[in-house]
Amino acid sequence: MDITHYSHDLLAHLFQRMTLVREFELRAIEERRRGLIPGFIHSCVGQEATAVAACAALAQQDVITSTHRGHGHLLGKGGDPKFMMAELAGRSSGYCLGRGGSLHIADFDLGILGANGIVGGGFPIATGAALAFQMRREQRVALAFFGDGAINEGTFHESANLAGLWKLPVIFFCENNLYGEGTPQHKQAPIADLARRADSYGFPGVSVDGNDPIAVYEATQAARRRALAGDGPTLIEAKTYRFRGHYEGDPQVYREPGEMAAWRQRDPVPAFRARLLESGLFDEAQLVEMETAVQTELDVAVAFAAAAPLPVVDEALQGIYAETHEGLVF
Amino acid sequence: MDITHYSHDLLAHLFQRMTLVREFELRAIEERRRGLIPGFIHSCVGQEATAVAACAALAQQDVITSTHRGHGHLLGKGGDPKFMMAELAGRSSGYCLGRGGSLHIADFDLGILGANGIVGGGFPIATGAALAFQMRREQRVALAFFGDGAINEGTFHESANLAGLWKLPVIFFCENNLYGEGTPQHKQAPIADLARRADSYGFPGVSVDGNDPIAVYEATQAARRRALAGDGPTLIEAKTYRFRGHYEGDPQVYREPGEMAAWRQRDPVPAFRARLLESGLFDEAQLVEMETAVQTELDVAVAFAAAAPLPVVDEALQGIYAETHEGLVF
Amino acid sequence: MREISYSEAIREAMSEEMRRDTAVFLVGEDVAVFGGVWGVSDGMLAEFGDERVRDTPISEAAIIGAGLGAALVGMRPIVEIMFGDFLMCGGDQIVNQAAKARFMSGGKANVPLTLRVTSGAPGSAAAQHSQSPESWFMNVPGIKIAAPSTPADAKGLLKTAVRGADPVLFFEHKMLYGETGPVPEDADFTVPFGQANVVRQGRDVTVIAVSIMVPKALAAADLLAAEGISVEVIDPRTLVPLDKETLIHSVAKTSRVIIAHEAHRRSGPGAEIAAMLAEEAVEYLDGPIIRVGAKNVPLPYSPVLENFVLPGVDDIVAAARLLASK
Amino acid sequence: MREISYSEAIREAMSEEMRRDTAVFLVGEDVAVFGGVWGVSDGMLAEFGDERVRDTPISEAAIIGAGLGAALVGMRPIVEIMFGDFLMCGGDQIVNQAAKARFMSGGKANVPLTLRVTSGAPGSAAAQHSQSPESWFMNVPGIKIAAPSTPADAKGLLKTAVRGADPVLFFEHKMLYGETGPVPEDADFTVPFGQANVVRQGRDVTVIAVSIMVPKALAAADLLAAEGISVEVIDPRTLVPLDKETLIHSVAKTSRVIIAHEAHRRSGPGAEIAAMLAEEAVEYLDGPIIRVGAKNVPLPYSPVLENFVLPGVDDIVAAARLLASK
Ligand SMILES: Cc1ncc(C[n+]2csc(CCOP(=O)(O)OP(=O)(O)O)c2C)c(N)n1
Ligand SMILES: Cc1ncc(C[n+]2csc(CCOP(=O)(O)OP(=O)(O)O)c2C)c(N)n1
Ligand SMILES: [Mg+2]
Ligand SMILES: [Mg+2]
Repeated sequence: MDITHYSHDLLAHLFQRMTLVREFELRAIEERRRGLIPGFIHSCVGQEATAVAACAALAQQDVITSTHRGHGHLLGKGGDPKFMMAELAGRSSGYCLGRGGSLHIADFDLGILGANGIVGGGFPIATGAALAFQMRREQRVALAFFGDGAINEGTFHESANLAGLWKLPVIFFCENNLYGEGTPQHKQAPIADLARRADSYGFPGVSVDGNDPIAVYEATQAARRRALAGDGPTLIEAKTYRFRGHYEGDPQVYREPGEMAAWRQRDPVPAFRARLLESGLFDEAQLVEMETAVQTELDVAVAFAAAAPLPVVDEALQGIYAETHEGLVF
Repeated sequence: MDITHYSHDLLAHLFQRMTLVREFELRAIEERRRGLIPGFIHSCVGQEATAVAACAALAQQDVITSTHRGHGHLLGKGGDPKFMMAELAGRSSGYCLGRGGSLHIADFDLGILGANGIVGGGFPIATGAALAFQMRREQRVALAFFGDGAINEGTFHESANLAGLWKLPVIFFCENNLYGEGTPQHKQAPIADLARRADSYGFPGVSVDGNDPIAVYEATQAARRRALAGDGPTLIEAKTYRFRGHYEGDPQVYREPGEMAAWRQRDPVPAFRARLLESGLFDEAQLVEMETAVQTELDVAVAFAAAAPLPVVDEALQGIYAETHEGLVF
Repeated sequence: MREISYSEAIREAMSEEMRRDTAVFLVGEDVAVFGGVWGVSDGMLAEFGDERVRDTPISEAAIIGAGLGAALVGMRPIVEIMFGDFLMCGGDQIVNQAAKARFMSGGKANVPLTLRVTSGAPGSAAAQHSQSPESWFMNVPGIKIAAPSTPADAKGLLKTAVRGADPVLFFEHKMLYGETGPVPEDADFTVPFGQANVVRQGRDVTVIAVSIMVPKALAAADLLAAEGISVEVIDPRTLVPLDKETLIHSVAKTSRVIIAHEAHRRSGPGAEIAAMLAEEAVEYLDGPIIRVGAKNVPLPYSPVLENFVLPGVDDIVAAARLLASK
Repeated sequence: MREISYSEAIREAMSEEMRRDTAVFLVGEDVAVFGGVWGVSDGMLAEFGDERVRDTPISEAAIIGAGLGAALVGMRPIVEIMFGDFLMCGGDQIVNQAAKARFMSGGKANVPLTLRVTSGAPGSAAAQHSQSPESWFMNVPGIKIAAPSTPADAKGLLKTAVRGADPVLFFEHKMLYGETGPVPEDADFTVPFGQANVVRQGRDVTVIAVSIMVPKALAAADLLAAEGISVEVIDPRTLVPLDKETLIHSVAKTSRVIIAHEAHRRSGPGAEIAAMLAEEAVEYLDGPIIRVGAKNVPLPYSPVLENFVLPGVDDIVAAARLLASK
């Protein structure tokens, strides 16, 4: 696709956010190694195009449900790296006041209904949000991110059926990175093109190159238009690859030889950078400026997280119920 | 299909068992009205061809999982009306010693792994039985009966995926009777031909006329051959109709006008009877003889049930665990 | 006060809340055209239309989770689960999603989600259609659990659930649907969570009774009164939160406690109540805490067996006699 | 005796049983190539091949139910559920299918199905990966529940589970996997269900400790001994069946009881144990039954909060001091 058709702003946004996601992940990994971050990290290095471009095709008022591998989704939807980093560090200034950590970051103002530690946990939630939008005649869609592993959970089937039946404004966005933990996709499902599964629910399924942000953007935009027109859901399968372990520390015994190297050739961040340069729409100085700004933003984020207060123990007993009662939490 | 290709024995078996199922249901309804049977009955009147012909295509060593509407499946797989009727009457001589009732009849010797009160509950069980057969290199298949409503449960998806992936010798047999309780099929799923869903799991799906026992038999036999050849599952969708309420007592407010009358024209039992006569393979006297024998068998079954002892209360505390321990059941 | 049935009281609560707030809607298997297999939502489709009274496919996880998703963006869904026995088909959406959404998000998520769930044995419905699953989710922080025993409580507690912002498991006993009782007509009548009801005052034995065991405890109290044993009957009404104070207060007075529920004895709601009393009221106790509940076996089909397994008035009477004789 | 880890003991039990009986096989998410995310089945693929050590799609209901189906036709599946938190994704297959199959069929079904499930907080894994769900299924008749605290018990109880014919939920605490201890090499060494282990004898206070709380109770007992408080530590080992006799016997001796588990306090396994004691051993009690457990809030991510919510040695010590001071 000829990228000169796209606005400068959009392209800059995609590049800036993809860079931010990549660098956020590398920083988080580093800060985990250094002890700032106590919990597990499932990094999305390699999957920046899917996360950022899918969100770029959404409007502010749209909502997403995310996964255990959610940092890209959150940043794509406008998440602030400061509050994310603080959350990963378990601080009171984090998105969830340190209660949720990486697996549970949510920001309802940004339409982020939550990362999720349960594979397949987000399908019904996105479907329900879309139902609310439809009932209230709002011009909003819900997008559920999920992986090639998650599509085999029963919740996918039940939710896709419900959404197809009621023509809900929902987009099922599958990041097919060829693995679910250590198990390759072909050992999880008997078909390779997961987009085929949409047919069971009477709505379209498309497979796109998940390392091409423009392809992802186009597909998501089309799905959004369809949803808003009242035509119902779309299943988008974006083929991509994760460059790091399932979690940081994963020995990755399961990779096919040569596979990683081949995908490295198609690393979405440098590939998109090269394309921007080639197009003549951006010059090296502009890109470097954006990259530098990202680094600065992340310096700030890490400093913010490190300086942020740790929660005090009583906070553990708060925010469980809207209306509380004696004896409920002890 | 020209039925003269089929053996006399097979045709007689189909007619005899279809008649038995029909008459068993009518007797059970009658005996419930008269107070012999305490629990609910979900009758399969109208669905005799699916139940009987699918089972006729199986071998003795094959297994089935059944549903809440299971009397036909059980009789089809060789269930004895005496023990069934006694079970419905809650007697100690019933299949489950009166502990299970209609919803839970099982006979492991006959390969009946159980009716099921949970819609979709049987999918994983049939899949697991098929896994065992595959691992042990046995020439056996597992067949899961289910309805058009059940196909929307997550367990269908998870089980079909697993079975397709591992090429398990399982047959997913959908009795599409156009309703799940009071909700029509088109309000439960956005597609009418449920057989399409097999494509998601890389195995074939076929739709057949569920009121034609020969069509059902052929499709099931083909699926069984496929399974035994190691080629994996088949989804069979048999279109049929139930002539009575979801349960006895259901006011059936939800039926489309004229629908019942149209399906009555295609009542599987008289239709097959007529076909047998037309074919010249059976004469009226032979059929009447079989019908009379069925009535006699049911007279015996009802008498057996009525005369069978009620359980004694201590039996409620038995048969819960293989190895029991003090205090486990009190 | 006019008398209506438990089932009518629930329908009234739903209808009033739906009239009052367009965010409230009802969704579940066969709730619309069929009016609910228990008839609870009969007629609501006609009044509210098929957008707000919605029949669904048979997909419990999607239905519960869709309720949650809608709640997270400002709706107030009422989800009906036809039989409590089916809760585990969508269990994860309750345990890991609805119950935890607020806490995990740092207190930001609002979860005004009401799950109306039937419980109890309707008679020869066997092991998968007769359970009383009130305690299955009591170990999971973040969800509230109500189990009304009268039409008035059913109406008042349901309104509290629907108006609140926490996920609620609202258990309706199938054999109570037809029971009638006085119910206020005031559209703002609510019953707060966490307030037990002292249904009958007594001196000698406290019976803490859940759901259908409340009328059974009252029947037992009548019989026992004739023997000179004075029984106090308390209905906790909500199990989470639990009104410890009222329970402890009663035990301080009577020194003898029976906890009665239809759920199986082992790890039923009575386990928590008994443990709480053994921790916080042990000094008042003058004898064992007796739990009356279903025996720890799956519910049998045959009425002979089922009656033996289920707890009854006689079990409460026997337990009270035993306590009083000590 | 040679010492091996809890994790090795489990692997040894599985491997020995698989060598002994071709009906035994292991199935679960990432159990084969990955060796289990907890490394428990590391190396088993190489020995047994990919038919008997099977990686699966992420489909908990199908995996559990397939285990059941295979068991019903004579296999002895061991199903691994990576995190106990995910049990509710396949909850119905446990509650309504596996647990009830034998009873509903009139005692005819054999259900030799072992579900190996991890429990407990591994540290900053947050609310959906840290739960201790031992009590979630205790109300459901038909299933047995084990929760070993030592390598030897892990091996012996797992073998009992695999050789038995009842469905078993076998809870393995993540933070115990690395703990070592003596384990018999005898391939026929088993530990029976329903037999508690008196881990340490004492006079003043009984601590009934579940799973990881056993080592914590022992640590507390050491500290308390220095203060002159003699603590008896009992590990029930199986929660269903529960060895009431040993527990009651101890309480008769000490008159003071603490029940410690990592599960949330409300309706955790301790609720049932306390209720049982309040019913069957109340006459021996000389003070409240104190439950030590996680507070009733979802497990927080931040270590500060998590440590506050989880029960520790200090909580047992404080409870014992309180009891001893009365
Ligand atoms: C219900 C459930 N089952 C299993 C897991 C463990 N688990 C976490 S991530 C993961 C793999 C998910 O694969 P996929 O959906 O492809 O996402 P990816 O990790 O590749 O982004 C698994 C099995 C879980 N968190 N939840
Ligand atoms: C998990 C679960 N959800 C709901 C029900 C209630 N229920 C029983 S039968 C039924 C309809 C099933 O429809 P279908 O699968 O088409 O079978 P049919 O009754 O038409 O034979 C429903 C909703 C149930 N038993 N189990
Ligand atoms: Mg993946
Ligand atoms: Mg149907």
